[in-house]
Amino acid sequence: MIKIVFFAALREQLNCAKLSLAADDNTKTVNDIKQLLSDKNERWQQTFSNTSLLSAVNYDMVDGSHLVKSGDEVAFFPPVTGG
Amino acid sequence: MIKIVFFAALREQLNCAKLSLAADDNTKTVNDIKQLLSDKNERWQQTFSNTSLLSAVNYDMVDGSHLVKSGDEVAFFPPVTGG
Amino acid sequence: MSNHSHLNEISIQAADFNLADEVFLLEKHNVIDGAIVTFTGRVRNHNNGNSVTTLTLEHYPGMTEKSLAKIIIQAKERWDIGRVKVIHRIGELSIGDQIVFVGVTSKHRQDAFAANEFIMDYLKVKAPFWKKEKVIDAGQASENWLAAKNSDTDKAELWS
Amino acid sequence: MSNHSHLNEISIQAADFNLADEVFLLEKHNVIDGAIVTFTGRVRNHNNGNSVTTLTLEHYPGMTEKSLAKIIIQAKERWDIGRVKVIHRIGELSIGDQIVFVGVTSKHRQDAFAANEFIMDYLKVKAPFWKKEKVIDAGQASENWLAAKNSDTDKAELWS
Repeated sequence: MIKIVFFAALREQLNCAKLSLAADDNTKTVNDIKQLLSDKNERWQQTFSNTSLLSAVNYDMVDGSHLVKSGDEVAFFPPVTGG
Repeated sequence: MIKIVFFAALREQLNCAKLSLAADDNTKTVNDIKQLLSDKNERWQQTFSNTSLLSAVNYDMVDGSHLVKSGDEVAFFPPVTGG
Repeated sequence: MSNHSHLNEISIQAADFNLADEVFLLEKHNVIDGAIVTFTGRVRNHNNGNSVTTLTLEHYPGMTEKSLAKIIIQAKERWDIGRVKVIHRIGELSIGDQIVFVGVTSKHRQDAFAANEFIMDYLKVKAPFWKKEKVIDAGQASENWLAAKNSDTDKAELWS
Repeated sequence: MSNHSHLNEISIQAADFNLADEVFLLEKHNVIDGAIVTFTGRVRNHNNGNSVTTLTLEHYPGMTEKSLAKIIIQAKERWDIGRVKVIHRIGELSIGDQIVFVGVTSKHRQDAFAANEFIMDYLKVKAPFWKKEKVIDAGQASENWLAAKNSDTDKAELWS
């Protein structure tokens, strides 16, 4: 199982804070997961076409080529605006 | 009359906090005044041979070529160490 | 990297903080560090010409603390600093409210200034916080997620 | 340059100061400046390996205020900053005592950081203060005027 979480404007656009993805035998990258999510429907596709989105795996920022394994927590979110 | 003041280690070395100099008709620079003071005696000469001494006229830092006029306050002091 | 060692250095909280209390703790029994630099960020009343009424801060629990701990470790590797404290508030804030505090002590002021600014610059682009503003624009109330600034990304890159 | 306009910005005093009070005044009725940076310098317990017991600060009344006013004007010319406060203590101080405070507010943090560090760097080489330390060196008490540091002169020159 892979846990996927969304934050801020992205969470609102998707109207989804988190979901789970069954881990199968195929090795997946963060980009692969993004593609899977985009394939859900038109809204998800449009939302994930935003190239400025950031991703993190297990609380560390990663890029799209990062490999995801079962038990990981994958996060997608817009550029951060704290401080 | 020109007022001359000394601070910190310089004041202690000279054992003098201030003195007055009669303003005569000769135009004087800060360096001229330094020379006059050096001429007082051995101790003053030695003290003013310290090339790191700073000078101010009327509360503004100046260099040795600054012209001094009657009524001015001339200050000599070591490099500053506040903050 | 142990989270434990950063327990006292990082606080993500809804509650307000008190500058004097934080500085007291940074200076307490600390006579080797002669310099302390603090940064405090507050909610301003204007953004892009519109009147801000409130600001809501969302974050990513867990990642927030981890990212700030990493930033503090990097600061300690780069500069000779003593104690560090980073506080970031979450939830709903009003104009004038404090949002963020960074305090750094050091033997020499240059290290405290640089490390403090570095921590703020990195926090701005690496710590998972997001601001949503309620603004009044020509009499109309609306909610907007703030857009990240390129200038923040550029500034953070200057340190690398 | 009117001294009057700097009356609230500069204080040379024997008395201690309170960081919270100073920050309160810098922020009071000030909702346009989202950033505030403070620097506080305190008496350390060591200098060049010897134990410092007390520090006595001498200054040049009149020139001190004028030089600090000039430094603040230069900072305001270079950066978009809001309010400024500079406090410098004089007289006899003990270990841990506060010596100097610089507070700067601004719309954007970069200006507040830069202006604050600039003011401290210039104060270090242009404001007429002198420190005399009482130190215990191998059991012997002595008084020494502190020597100016070349590093301070070099650092101030980086701004020009």
